[in-house]
Amino acid sequence: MDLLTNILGAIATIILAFVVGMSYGGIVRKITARVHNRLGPPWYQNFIDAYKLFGKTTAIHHGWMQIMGPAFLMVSSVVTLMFVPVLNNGGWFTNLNFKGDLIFLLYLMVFGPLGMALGAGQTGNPNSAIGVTRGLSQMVGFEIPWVMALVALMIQFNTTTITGLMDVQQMSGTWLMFSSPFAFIAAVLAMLGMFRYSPFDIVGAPTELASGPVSENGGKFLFTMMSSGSIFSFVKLTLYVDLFMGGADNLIILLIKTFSIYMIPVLYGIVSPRYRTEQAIRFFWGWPLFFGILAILYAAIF
Amino acid sequence: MREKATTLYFGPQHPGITGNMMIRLKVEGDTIIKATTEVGYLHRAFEKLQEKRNWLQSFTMMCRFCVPETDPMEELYARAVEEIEGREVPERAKYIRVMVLELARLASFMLWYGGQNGSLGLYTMGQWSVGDRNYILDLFEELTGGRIYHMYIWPGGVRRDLPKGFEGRVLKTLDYLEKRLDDYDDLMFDNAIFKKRTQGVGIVDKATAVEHGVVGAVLRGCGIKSDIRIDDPYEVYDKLDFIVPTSDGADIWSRALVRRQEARQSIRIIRQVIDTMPGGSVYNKIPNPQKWKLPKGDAYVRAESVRGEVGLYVVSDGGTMPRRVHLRGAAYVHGITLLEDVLVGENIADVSAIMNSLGTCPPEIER
Amino acid sequence: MINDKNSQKIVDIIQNWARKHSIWVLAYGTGCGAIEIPPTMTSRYDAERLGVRGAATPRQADVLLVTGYLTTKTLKRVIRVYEQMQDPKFVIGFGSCTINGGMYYDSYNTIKLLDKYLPVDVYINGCMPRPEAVLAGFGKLQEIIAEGRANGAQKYKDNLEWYKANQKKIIPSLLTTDYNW
Amino acid sequence: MEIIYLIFILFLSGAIATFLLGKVSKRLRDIAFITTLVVPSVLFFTQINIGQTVDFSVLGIHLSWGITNFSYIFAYIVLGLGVLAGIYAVAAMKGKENLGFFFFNYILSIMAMMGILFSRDLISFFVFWEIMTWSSYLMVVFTGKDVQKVGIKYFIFSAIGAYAMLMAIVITYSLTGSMMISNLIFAFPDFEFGMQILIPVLLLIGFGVKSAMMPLHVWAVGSYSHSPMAYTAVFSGALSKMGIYGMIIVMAGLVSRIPEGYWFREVIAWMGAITAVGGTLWAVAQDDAKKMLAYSSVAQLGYIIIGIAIGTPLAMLASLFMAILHGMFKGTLFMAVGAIEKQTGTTNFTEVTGLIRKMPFTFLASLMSIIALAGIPPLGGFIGKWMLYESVIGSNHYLLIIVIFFSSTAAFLYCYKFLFGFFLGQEEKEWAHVKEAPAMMVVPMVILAIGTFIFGVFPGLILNPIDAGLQELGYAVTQGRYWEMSVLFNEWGDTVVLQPILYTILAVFVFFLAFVLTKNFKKTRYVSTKDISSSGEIPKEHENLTFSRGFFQPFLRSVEPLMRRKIDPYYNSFGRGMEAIFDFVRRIYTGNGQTYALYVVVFALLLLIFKDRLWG
Amino acid sequence: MKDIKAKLTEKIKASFDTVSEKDYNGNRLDFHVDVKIIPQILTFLKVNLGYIHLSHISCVDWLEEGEFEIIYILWSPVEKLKVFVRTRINREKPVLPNIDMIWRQANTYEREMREMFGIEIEGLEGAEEFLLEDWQEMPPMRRDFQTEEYAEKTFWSREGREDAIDVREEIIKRSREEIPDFAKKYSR
Repeated sequence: MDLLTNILGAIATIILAFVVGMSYGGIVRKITARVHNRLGPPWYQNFIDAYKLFGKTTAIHHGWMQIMGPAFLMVSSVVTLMFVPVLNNGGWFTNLNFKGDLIFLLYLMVFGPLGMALGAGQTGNPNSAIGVTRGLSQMVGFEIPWVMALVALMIQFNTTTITGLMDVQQMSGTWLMFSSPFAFIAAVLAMLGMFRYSPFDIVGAPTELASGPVSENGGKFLFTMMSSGSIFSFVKLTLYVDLFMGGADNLIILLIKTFSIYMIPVLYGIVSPRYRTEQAIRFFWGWPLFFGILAILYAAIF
Repeated sequence: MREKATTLYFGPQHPGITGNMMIRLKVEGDTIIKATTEVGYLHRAFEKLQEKRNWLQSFTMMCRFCVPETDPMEELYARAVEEIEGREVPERAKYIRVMVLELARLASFMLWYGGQNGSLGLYTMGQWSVGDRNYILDLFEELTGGRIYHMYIWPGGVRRDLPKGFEGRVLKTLDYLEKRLDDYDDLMFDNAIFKKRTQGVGIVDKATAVEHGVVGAVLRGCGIKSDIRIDDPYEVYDKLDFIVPTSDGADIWSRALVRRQEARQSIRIIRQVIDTMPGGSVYNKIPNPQKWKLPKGDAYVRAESVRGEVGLYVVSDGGTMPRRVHLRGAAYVHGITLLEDVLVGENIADVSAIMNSLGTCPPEIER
Repeated sequence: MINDKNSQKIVDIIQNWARKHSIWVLAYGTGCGAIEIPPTMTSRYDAERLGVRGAATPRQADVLLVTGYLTTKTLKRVIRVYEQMQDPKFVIGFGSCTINGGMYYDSYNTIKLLDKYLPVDVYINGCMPRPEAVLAGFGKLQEIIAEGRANGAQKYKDNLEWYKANQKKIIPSLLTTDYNW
Repeated sequence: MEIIYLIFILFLSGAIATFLLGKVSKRLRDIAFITTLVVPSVLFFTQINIGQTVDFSVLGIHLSWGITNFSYIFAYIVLGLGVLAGIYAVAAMKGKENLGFFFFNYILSIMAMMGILFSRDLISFFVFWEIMTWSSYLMVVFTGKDVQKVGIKYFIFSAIGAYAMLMAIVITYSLTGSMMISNLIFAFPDFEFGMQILIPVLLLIGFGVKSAMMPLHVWAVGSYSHSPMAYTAVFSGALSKMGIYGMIIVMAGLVSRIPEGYWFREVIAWMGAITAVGGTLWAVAQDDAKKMLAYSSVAQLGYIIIGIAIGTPLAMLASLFMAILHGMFKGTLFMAVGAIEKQTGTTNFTEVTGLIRKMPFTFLASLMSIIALAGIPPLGGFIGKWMLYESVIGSNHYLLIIVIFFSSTAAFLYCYKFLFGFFLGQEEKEWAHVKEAPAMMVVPMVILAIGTFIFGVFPGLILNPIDAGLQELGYAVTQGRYWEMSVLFNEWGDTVVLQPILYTILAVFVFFLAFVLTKNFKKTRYVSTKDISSSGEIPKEHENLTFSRGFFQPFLRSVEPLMRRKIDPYYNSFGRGMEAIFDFVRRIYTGNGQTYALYVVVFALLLLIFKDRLWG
Repeated sequence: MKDIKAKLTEKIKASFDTVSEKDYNGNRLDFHVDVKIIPQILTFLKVNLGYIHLSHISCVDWLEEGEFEIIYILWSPVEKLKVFVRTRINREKPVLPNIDMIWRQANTYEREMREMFGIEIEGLEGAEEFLLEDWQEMPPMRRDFQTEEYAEKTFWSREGREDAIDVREEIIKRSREEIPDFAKKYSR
């Protein structure tokens, strides 16, 4: 592949992730509204919101770290996207994903939140700082079962790359969610925390912290966060599909699979109140951890 | 010198605050070590204005004291004036008053369902219950012409008789709401996370309750059976059959349990009222409001609202205007000293839930 | 690149369209009108289908909804919150009491004319305005945003001294913030 | 004359000269100090060849000095950090009393560490080890605060380690009749089983003390936080690596050669894991930056120990890489804390806040070091961590990896706390006067921080020497370079790796920069951190808007069961029984440097007599 | 009910001298007492007689008589009786004893009384400002404070209210005139 194709492919991937992530956000708002007995906004509402935020003046900032915070987040989402295989056979959406490595991805995914946390810290709002501490604490919580699930997969199939795991699924024809069910359960439970829907929306809980880390960010900052958040959720969903649901051969299948897995945290969130921080952490160190250990035992024995 | 603990401003512009007030929280970690309420953001000087209005004009201010539940205030004012003047109220008017009061209670419970769960992040509940509350407000609209401010219960009875077929529509709404209340139970009380979040949080035990003069569901939530409708019965409550629920947990959860049953008791009371409502006129005509003078005297009347006991002290100096109208809301004791004391040692995450559970209503505090 | 007036106009039209369909209301219940906001946002009236949505802090919000009477104590906070909001921002006066004082015309603690202190784009009258009226108010705001006439913030910026003098008259302790954007 | 002698003579004479010149002129002293550090370093890197040894005998004992590929790796840490921290120290310690003594000790420590690396025989190894211990001990008590508690702790543990090591040396000598390390390694598999266990255990106690392995870590926190920060950078960055150096020799040279070594290694690996988790959790709980970094050092050394204990070539590679990187970023962080302490007078997170606009370069260096510490790509820490994971998975330590991952995720918490506590948050009035630290302090920090970045993007730069060192240690060459056992390198090939990440990150940053520089954005201006959306209220003057107390309270509440056990009380109750010994120790200790110098000499003499009496 | 009232009056009279009572229909009983014994009589009622619930504290300004009347309303859940304890204090220099150690919530009432009537409460804790902020005038709830005058003086009022011809037209017309010159270009 020559450089131009590479760059074009990368840009196409980013646009795809952005569009899909934003649309999913809108559809989630619609679904939530229907559960609420409402009509809800149109599915493209998030695009309008994003464009409006982009058009807003950003008259003030509290220091350069606040400007760099969203940049870190954007960098993290885009770079992570580059390393996640979007489709099974690649093509335009290959990017760097032939080099994708799971542990590498795990750490890359932390880069953005940490930068975001720094940006939120610079604003000097105590609510932001409390939100960040909550977010980081919760992250320690859900990373454990999530990593256990991944380690179980790595052990079971003796590879640490995403492409390796995808190949395993293609060859055997069985999705990993069936061939290593405990890992899947642990990963899905961890995913609840990763997507930060209720009951794990403790970071920016409006009734507690007045939206927490983003409370000082409006306009373009918020736009950047919103769009990189959308890209990030696409990345996470694609990762789940790649790891547990056999990847996707074309975009339609990808959309169906990602959407169906996205509905788990969304639907669980609609009917759940919010956890307190330590309750959330303890939740992840309860059943998810148990399933994680089961998964590792399962992988080690079989 | 800088203070050591971090200051968090909980309000006035905050999604978690009920109404417009402020709690200045001093926190270390996510534990509150000191809470200071600051009120006055809604001080409209009603009591001053009422001294400048005649007896009927004053009445229009009453409903604006506390917006979630406006009818108890109107009823209180009407009853106080009647007590000073010695005016008789027709029997049918009393029944209609009770019906309106209980409907208002029910509407307020709906709002509480939304607020309590919204503060804990379960927004679906709020969407459902506030949406269903509209059906009660529709009834009010038909009866009085207004959704929020009714100005229906006035001295000497009620403003007009029930429209034709109104009872049937009330019963139909009640049937619907009863069904919905079961749905709410499924969503709220069967929810493990809701239980985890509310049990053992915001404790008001018996000793604290007596020390602070706690009233209403908060008092019943700590195991003391107390209800103005039973203890100091007014209108026709002594002729009705209903239960005063209590619970022993003294936390948010047990208060929620109490309110859950109270909402059902309200439905029961309305049904009884409709069954036993006598006929007859609904008001005794009052004189020309401009010249309407009350004899010298004073009256203190109390009623049970969703938040608890509401009292109204009215003084007449024999003129066309009240000498003094002084409202004592339940939130007046719950929202300031009790809240400050209860919040100490609690988690930041629970401030909003505790406020909702104590029934803090700033407009009632500040008047 | 895009400097000539016509293309700027097109950009403006698109941006105004986006602004019109995405109205984030600051969660600040300044008065008793706040009681009709939950019904407006919930199932029967559902303002979210028009793009109306709550925002937790002033930095994110577009619309300051002054729900009802403003006491002088609240006015001070409202001014601070308004100045912390980012352009373009709009103010909706809600209820009779923001228009002319309503039934509090002789109260010593509430202001009577909101537009003396803050630039109001849309007034919604009534005591209390029904949710339908609130929706109509949002509709009116959308209309004037689309036409580009919702220039309250610009008005405030241009006549800052006049507004500040009015505010100072009733709030002696008003801090002179460095509001100049 | 051999260059090796010259280096030591230069160090020694330079130390004395610095000490003496300090009484004449301060400037001369500083120049002498830096010269003493720089000249031998230059000599070392230019003149010394690997494999070059000198043999001589003192008092009839045969000694051998020489550098190997393996010890060369550690020389990078010792001399690189030593020189940079030395430059930093000159500025940081300006105006302190008794500076000549400080510089003397500093040079002595560096010399002792070099000596350890040069030693091919156990006697000189032990002597240099003792010099290192004593000089660092004098640094711990240098400030004179809390000396009774902290100093004694360090003294006791060092003494325990030293005696354990001495015993091992004596046993070795009695078994092999030789003091050479190579002889010990050669003869070890033929020892009887009891000795095969005893010697490594004794040696590991000695080295474990220095590398702060659980449960021998108790001294570390107090000592790290009590010595002057300029020295702590070396203390934690380089000196603790001497324990690692010894451990690698023990684990690779001795333990891995016997069949029972497998269990031995498991135990050590779990001890390392406990060290990592415990250190991390305690670091999260600290409010004082020095203590936090000290606990963090303990935790990081835990990772390194795990790598050594697992003992596969890749794990060794990871450990050594992490050892070097840890020296760099932890050195930087300690220096940054020192800079903050110098400028503000305190290192408490609850007091200092909002320095980012006042000390931007310190912040930048800290930020990069923290990213490296947290192990986030593209900075260096990631490579090490990631190789460690690969090796842990590869060697089937499934539960171990969870523990490691937990502690490395929990490390994000204190990483953020460090940055937020000092640099972010409200800019308070009381720190309005603070200025950036002097250039001599900032430059070493920035150099080290950039170094972590370079090694993160081009890890081959140090992986190659490490590779050579490992091959010398007995890991036979199988397929070129060891790091190619790891997937990432395997597929990405050459020394210049991880570049795609760098390019992508740069591309996105550039894109974002263009976005930031759009017309609308340029008008953005700075407002003070008091102008925040504090719910519409105007904060009062005395009200504290910085969130710093109980920073991770909910997290700590949920890990409370893990932290309930602290090892200090056990030692304390043990110590109470040993009151008499402590009294004796206190009597020896008078707080005066000369007494200690005397004591060292007496100790060395005793050692020789001891040796002659027993085996002479 | 009559028995309960008689018993209560007897007990109170036995302990305090300067007390006069007034009976009402229903469950209400008034005691007129001197201001000095307020804390004692309230404590007595709460501790000895079971009037544990302080329902209300109110203050009435009798401007013509130059006195404030303070009314404490207690309630006994056992005897189901409302007891009014009334006292009068001088309007010129009003001083009232503090009772918030008896009932915690009395603190709120007393803070409001202090601010709204200017009554000094002995040893009361809590911030001076309760409902008002930056208040410069006399305490607003006093009868001689003229709220309408103050409002006219301080706040603008909308023109076009006094005649009812065509209010809407009139408001629009007059508000146009009223807008300052520089703001004309924004009017619509």
